[in-house]
Amino acid sequence: MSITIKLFSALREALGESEFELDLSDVSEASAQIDVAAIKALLSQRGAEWKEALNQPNLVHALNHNVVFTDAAVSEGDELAFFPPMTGG
Amino acid sequence: MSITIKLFSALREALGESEFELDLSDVSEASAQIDVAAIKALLSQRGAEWKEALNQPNLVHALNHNVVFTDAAVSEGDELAFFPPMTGG
Amino acid sequence: MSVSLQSEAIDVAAEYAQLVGDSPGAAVATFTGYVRNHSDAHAVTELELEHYPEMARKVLENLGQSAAERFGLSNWRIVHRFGRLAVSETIVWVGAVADHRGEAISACDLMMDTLKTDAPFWKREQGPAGGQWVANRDSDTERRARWQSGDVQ
Amino acid sequence: MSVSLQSEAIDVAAEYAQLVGDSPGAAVATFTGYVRNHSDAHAVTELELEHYPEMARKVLENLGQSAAERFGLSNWRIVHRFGRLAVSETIVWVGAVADHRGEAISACDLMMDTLKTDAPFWKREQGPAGGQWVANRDSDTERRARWQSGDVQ
Repeated sequence: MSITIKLFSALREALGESEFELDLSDVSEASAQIDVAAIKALLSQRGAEWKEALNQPNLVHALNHNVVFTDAAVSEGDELAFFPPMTGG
Repeated sequence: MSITIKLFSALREALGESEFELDLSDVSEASAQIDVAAIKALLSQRGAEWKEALNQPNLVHALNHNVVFTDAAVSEGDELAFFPPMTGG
Repeated sequence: MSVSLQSEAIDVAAEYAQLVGDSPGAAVATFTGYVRNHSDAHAVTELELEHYPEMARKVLENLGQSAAERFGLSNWRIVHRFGRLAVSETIVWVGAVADHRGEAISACDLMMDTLKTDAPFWKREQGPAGGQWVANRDSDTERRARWQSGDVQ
Repeated sequence: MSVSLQSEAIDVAAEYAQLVGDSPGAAVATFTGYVRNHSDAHAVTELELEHYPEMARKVLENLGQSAAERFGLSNWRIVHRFGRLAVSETIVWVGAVADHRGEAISACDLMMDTLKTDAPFWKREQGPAGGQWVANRDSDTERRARWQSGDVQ
């Protein structure tokens, strides 16, 4: 199982990536259901910047273009985006 | 002493006049101060239509382009207008 | 910061361009009112707008200035027509320029609400059964009262 | 009843004409946002707008439809830019057509408030000291909350 991760704005800049595929084969064998919190934990292992960026208090998570809480379940092929609060308009 | 009377909308139509000078020489000699109520009373003597039109509950009185109550004092050269509630915009 | 009373149709694009100018503020709100082809109960084929010119100009200038002070507008404009108006023609246009969107939008809202109840214009609708003066609406009086009661900031 | 995400400047007059069409409703409200030459504390020389295209389109379409249902709009339009914007350029334009003025004005107000907090756009201001991401404002979150609390009808 794999999903697409997208990063925007200050997060994209801080982490130097805007979009990548995340392979979840190992994790999905171990647990029946994977949620957004699990993905955050997994990505936080990539280093201190990742841990800090993904655990800032105002972080927004959008799963398939809908803002969700960290308990939202993630499925094969999903698009999960992380970004700071919106400032358009 | 004389003032200008203006009538608008349904009032103008009902009374067949839009603007005229009203001579108040007789009245102004008799009383120290003339107010809008006194002018209404005077004009109401012109006939049943006048009495009815000038005593409808929603009548608006504007003295020199400001909406006033009937106790507003009237002076030489003033412009006093009567009309129904406004319906512009 | 001006008022126009006119019999000609309102050129909305020209009014907007003039309101905003070369260096716009951050936020511009506008409202345009048009002649409807129906009233509450009947068809309308034409509208006639009577007005009291000197008083109308004074009232509209005062209410533009009040809105400017209350909402810190950098520019505003009120255009109101009089005379005979066909269905779908413009009746009124207001525009407000401010530093923030809430102020610009509220200023338009205030100008329209106040204009409806305080500016000396009277509509006469022409329909299949002849002409008829439009009665004022309680809802307009209520909307007007919001601005005094503190319901709206 | 449509959304445009575009890098080109917004042609306000063309947008207005298309929104209103040949037989306008009675009431048309619009709002335009421009790039300011200053932020809270410093000068701004250029703005860069990053966005999340697929999600932005979906969010804006949903909020236009919500406003249309809530206020009975006969037409609405939301235009939002992305990319590099110079000072005084347009950023956003919303328009609403309704039968009564209160509905048209409230719909613009709602669309702007919701757009600010819910649509995935991020502003980066370029100034004398370099680029800086704009922080979101508590006042925007508060304005957004009005529409749920029943403070606004």
